[in-house]
Amino acid sequence: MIPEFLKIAGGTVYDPANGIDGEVRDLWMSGGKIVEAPSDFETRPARTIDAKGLVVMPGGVDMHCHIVGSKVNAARMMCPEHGEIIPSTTSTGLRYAGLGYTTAFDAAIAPLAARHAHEELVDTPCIDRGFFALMGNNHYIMRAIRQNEPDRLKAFVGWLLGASKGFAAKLVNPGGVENWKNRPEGNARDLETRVDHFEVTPGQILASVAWAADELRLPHPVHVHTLNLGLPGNWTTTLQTMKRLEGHRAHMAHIQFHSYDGGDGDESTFGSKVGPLVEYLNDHPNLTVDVGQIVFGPAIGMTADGPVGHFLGRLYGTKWYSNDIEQETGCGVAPIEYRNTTAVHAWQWAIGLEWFLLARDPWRIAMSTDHPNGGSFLAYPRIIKLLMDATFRKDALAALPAEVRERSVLRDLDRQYSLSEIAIITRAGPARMLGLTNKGHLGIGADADVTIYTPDPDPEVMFALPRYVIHRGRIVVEQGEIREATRGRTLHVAPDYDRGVEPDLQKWFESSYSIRWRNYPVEADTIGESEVVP
Amino acid sequence: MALLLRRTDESDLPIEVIGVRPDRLRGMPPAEIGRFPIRHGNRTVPLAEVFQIKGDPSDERIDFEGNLRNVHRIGAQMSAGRIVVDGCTGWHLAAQMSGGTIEVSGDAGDWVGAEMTNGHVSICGSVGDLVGASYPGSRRGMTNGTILVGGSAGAEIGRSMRRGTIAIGGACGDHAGLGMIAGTILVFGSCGRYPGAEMRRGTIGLFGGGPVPLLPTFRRAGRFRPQFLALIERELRRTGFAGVDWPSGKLDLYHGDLLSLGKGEIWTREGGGLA
Amino acid sequence: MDPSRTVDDRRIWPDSVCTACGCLCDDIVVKVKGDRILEAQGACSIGEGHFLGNRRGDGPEAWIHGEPANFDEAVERAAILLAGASCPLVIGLQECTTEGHRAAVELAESIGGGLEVPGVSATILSLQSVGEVTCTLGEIQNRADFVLIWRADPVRTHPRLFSRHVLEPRSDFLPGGRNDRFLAVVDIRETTTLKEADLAIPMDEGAEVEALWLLRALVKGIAIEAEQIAGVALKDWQALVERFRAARYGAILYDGRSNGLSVRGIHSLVRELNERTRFVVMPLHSGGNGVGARNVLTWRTGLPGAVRFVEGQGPLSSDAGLPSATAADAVLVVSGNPMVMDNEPTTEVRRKIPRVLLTGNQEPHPQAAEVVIRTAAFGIETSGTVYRMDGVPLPLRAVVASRFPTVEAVLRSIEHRVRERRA
Amino acid sequence: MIPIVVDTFAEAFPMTAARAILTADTPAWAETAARTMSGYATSVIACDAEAALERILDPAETPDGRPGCSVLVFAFSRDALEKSLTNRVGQCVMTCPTSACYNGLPVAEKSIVVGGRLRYFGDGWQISKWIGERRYWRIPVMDGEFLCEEAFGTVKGVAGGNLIVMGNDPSRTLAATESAVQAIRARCRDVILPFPGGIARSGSKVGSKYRALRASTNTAFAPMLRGVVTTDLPAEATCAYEIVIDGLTMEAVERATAVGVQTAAGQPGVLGVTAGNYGGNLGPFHIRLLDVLDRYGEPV
Repeated sequence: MIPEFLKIAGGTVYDPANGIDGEVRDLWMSGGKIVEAPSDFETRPARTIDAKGLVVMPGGVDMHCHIVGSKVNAARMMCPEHGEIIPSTTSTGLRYAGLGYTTAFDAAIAPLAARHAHEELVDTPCIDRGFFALMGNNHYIMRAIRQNEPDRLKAFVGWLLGASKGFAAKLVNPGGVENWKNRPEGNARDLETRVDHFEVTPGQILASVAWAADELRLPHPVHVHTLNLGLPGNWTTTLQTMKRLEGHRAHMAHIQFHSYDGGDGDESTFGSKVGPLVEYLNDHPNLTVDVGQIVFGPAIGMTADGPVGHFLGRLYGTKWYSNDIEQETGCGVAPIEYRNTTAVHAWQWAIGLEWFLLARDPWRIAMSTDHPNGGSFLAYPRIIKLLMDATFRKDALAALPAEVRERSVLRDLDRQYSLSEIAIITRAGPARMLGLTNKGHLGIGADADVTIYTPDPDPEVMFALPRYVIHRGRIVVEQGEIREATRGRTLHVAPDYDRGVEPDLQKWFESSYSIRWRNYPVEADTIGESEVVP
Repeated sequence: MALLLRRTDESDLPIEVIGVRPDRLRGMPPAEIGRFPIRHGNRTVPLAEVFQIKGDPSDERIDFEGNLRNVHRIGAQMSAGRIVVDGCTGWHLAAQMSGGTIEVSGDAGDWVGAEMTNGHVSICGSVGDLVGASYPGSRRGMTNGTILVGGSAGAEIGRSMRRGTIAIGGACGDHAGLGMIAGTILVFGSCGRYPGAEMRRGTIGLFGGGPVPLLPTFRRAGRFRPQFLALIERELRRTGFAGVDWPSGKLDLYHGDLLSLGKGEIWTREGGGLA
Repeated sequence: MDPSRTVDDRRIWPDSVCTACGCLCDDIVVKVKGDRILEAQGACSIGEGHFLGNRRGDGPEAWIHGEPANFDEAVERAAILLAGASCPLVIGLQECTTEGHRAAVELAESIGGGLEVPGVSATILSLQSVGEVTCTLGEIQNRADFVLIWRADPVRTHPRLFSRHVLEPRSDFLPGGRNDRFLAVVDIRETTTLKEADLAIPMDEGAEVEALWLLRALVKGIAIEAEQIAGVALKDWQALVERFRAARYGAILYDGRSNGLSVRGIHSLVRELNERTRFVVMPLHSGGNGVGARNVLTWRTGLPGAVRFVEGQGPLSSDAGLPSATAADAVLVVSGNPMVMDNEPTTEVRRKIPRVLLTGNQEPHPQAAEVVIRTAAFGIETSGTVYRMDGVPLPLRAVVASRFPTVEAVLRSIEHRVRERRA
Repeated sequence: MIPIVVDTFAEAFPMTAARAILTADTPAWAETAARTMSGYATSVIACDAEAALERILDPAETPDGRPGCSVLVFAFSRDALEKSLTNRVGQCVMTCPTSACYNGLPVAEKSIVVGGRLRYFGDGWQISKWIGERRYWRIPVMDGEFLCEEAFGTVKGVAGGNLIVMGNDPSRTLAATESAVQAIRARCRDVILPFPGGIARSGSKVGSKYRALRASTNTAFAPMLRGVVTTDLPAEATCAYEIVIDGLTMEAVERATAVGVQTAAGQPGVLGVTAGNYGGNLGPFHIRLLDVLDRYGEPV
């Protein structure tokens, strides 16, 4: 059978992974992949998209969002009034496609509920997707650390990712959530806090799982949501965490929420400590971050960090959902309204932008709103405009409370992102951080995920309404209209691990969990079309 | 001249007249009004398919006639003008309305004036549940305006209401004023269980006489004759709420719900007291 | 994955899921010979009834107006009824797997209908107003040193709940098992569960809400001037609150069918208790897969409980929507609706609205609906995902084959015919 | 002898005015509230406002159906009026047993906040009520609650309308002036006469030899200074009394002036009725006595 080709002709291509910065080129695709132009000049593509004057980029990659699984669904049930921020799986897929995104990863799934997450992923159209499996408060991991059995721990991480069909190891408030489950106001305040019952520390969990992820050669390193999220003065914990991860690859999630100055109880001391943290990041290529930018308006706090959920529900006096998940993690959900008149919220907004503008290497900082924690991913075009247009940004800053306006370094930052840099932080960079060699670029053999934009003086307009969005070689969106709701693929890992660990594991499992060991792993037929990422 | 919409068929399928409001239709040519899309069951149909249309809404008035029991969302989101209904309406009458006047000669279904922000609604007959209430998940019910009901009302009237007045000439169901933030609810008939549960502020007047089933988290303050009720009485009479027996003597005052701020008040007729 | 093995002429299914009650015990060893279940090892009496109850695969696969019909005729008839309706309603869905729920959503969309999972509305309303502090059963199993059963009788309705999860298990946290736990029971009558309680509080019927409000007040330190509430002396309630306070990880379990203000009261109480200690709450749901139905409906439409599809619009909420049941002009009942007796003929009143019934009941009444289509018996003849009452998803595996199709297959066939008719 | 109405004019000023409706359980307490509230409010020369009881109200006329009074209050600006009214209502009405206080003018854009300021006395226990388009504050007090309207409408009123009754017999002149006061109070709405009993005997002129004083005694009408200063008194006059009129509108002041002049002029012992002015340089409103008699006086 002669392959069918789709050709994008004469577009201005931004493909930073391949060193292409705004060159006019043709792209050929076939069988869902980017291919060489056929050598046979007779070959005509089945369809040609005339992209003259248009901007061509790889499909967007969201490396940190919350779009599926038990806590997202609990949020949908709890907050029907916020359906816009936490849409159905169908809407989520269509909206990502509508923004030119073709890949997204849910950042926090409890392996016990992995089956649920996968069922939702299957029902999320138009994007390839996967999730990170929560491990920071896993009892078996803490046991292995206490017993000083790194190989057992490594094997467990491998088993857990394989059984849950997850993509990466995620740590959320390691040790802190376990303490919170175990006693009122329990938490971990620093890396040396003792975890009840287990005699380990958050620092040990961080280092051990980072080590195991590296040892298992996972495509994406340990994905860290460290202690004290959202609390004044938490920057010291963040810096300690980064230092503790020295020698390992690691990704620091939603770094904005972890970069705060200030002390207990005194709101006037709240402020930015991006400076020392970004300096550390700039000097340490083993680390990457995503920002977790907030946008003013309604949001939903949604986290495996149980105590943070409690904190938010109390702070804003809203409804609060919490779910403790046996042996594994916690979970908290509470609605939030970010107001540009509230000093702390204004600081959070400024701190996110400080990160974008002070980070030297765009390849190591990714766009995210930690959807829906900082706001909806639908805000990305607005954030792009804030990065590309210093005047727009300064006007927005001018509307904030004086203490932020005057104290944030934002007022002195004139940097404006180029289109190429935007392409890096929204697709090429996250794909590279995730270890997805087929995503985030347009080289031969890459997945044919392409977004074509109509240039506009207003970047928000340009990025909010792509001219075409192509997912695995199929046209999904054409000028804002859905053409085809493609079925995406679930991306997961299947690491090799020492199966000798299983008897001990099974014994522990059967005595601790409320379900049977045999019923825990997610079978291949549950997860729809899928792809193992090596 | 008013726009007259007369329904002639008797089908029970739900009809939703979203957008059929004086402020929206004013100035629209008659043909366009006839084509105005409304929901009939699971289809969208032109207004003229369901209603006979006469007159025009140039004076910002719409009259409804005929079998309207399954016509829902009359006057929803309306911001100005007047709607007069001769008969009984379906659900969501005046929901989220922000201004204007709605008068109904018969009954209305659930969600009358839900989350309304202003305006005046008066219904001669009885109404269903959730008058002036918040929709599921939402923090606030009605935030202003007046809802007057001549007959009785169902459960959870004024749920999470933030401001405004609801007056019920007859009885009301359970949980009146559930989670009320502020505002005024007056009931002149008997009252269901647990009025004022989790109310923060606001006033509930239960003037049906007889015992009132209060929660243990309400505390009695004593017997008083407050002036503000005289003001409300005068205002309600001015707006046509008549035929009820206003209490003339002293009233018993209870504070609660102590579980949530406790600044709410329940007034009962002298000797009403706890059930 | 097929974990079964064959011994002699018997097939043995280990770790099978029992859908008879909300516990969804997943450790049942089912022994099968041919299409007959011989034994359900580990199952409680309810579970045994579920696995070993009469299964009769004989008789017609469908009926139309009480007359036997074949599957295709019945599907055709159902499609005509539903596609021709202006306001069709799909209801039930408690006895099918995720795949069935997905098919139901898609069918509802294609016919422009409403979709409703009955029951539990009070739990959802409470969630939507105050939230919920909950956990998976394993947390109670491992950590709960205090358990309050509020107006429920799990010893009867969820027979293995105490032994597997709530009361008896030993764990690293509670090495003494039952001895490390305190069980309080509040109910309005002498129940089997009440007899096991370390602290039993029998209260007046119909006074639950007063009692809950009182408890919340006591937990918050608000003085209450009353000698007794709900027929129980104040000091007895205070004793219960002392137990709350002493708990490290407390759990309150209540009947998932409860309604009214008491659900909100229980959930609020638990939230308030978290200001001083750790507490969780869990509704005890009944069997089947209602939890799954609600989950799927929510993720597919963004709305829990009830939705409605109208042409040219996305799913609309009908939790606050329209009086659906009375407004419908055709109803598709997917098996497992407790409101519908599928072994009885429809009453005159109900017959006014034409109904299609999909049922796994082994002896449905041929006149239970205008069209009755038999499906594979849920939990025994069907595979897929089911959700436990705490939201934990479990794999259901068919242990015997059925000559009837699954709910999902029937729904997809109907949808297919609807689309053909439209085209 | 026919008394002379001097062909002169009263010179009046614009002032911002508000009307408070005070109610109580009994007419006596309502009047007590009104009189206390309008104490020390004769002239803005040295008071924060000019205020007086306008009228006793029938229960049918009051918002809550109780006995009541209306009080008009005048000050030079809305800010000054707001401050004065808030202080007066707070100190003299809220304290008065059984009282309540309502706004007696339409609330337009130009309104002042009274209840909305006094509410803080409630220490967090105050309750707001919107009734119709108006907002009220319920402030807990020791006999129940003090109900006070949030906002009071204001108008640009006219103050300083006046007439001066001159005579040769002090007691008869005073009696004549009193009857003028009674006539105005009985027949005129929208005006107050803020001086004691409606009458000022220490009329004033602008300025003083002492720099600190803005006004000083009206030497032209002080009979005992006859011969030392230029006098405006008729030759036989031995005393003069002034009625000062503040009103919500120019017309109300003019009518009251006409009623006052006509009534006084007809009394025995009155030699003449005149009015105080400052040469027309100070106030923008000139109320010419003969002119208002023409327009509003009753046919003789």
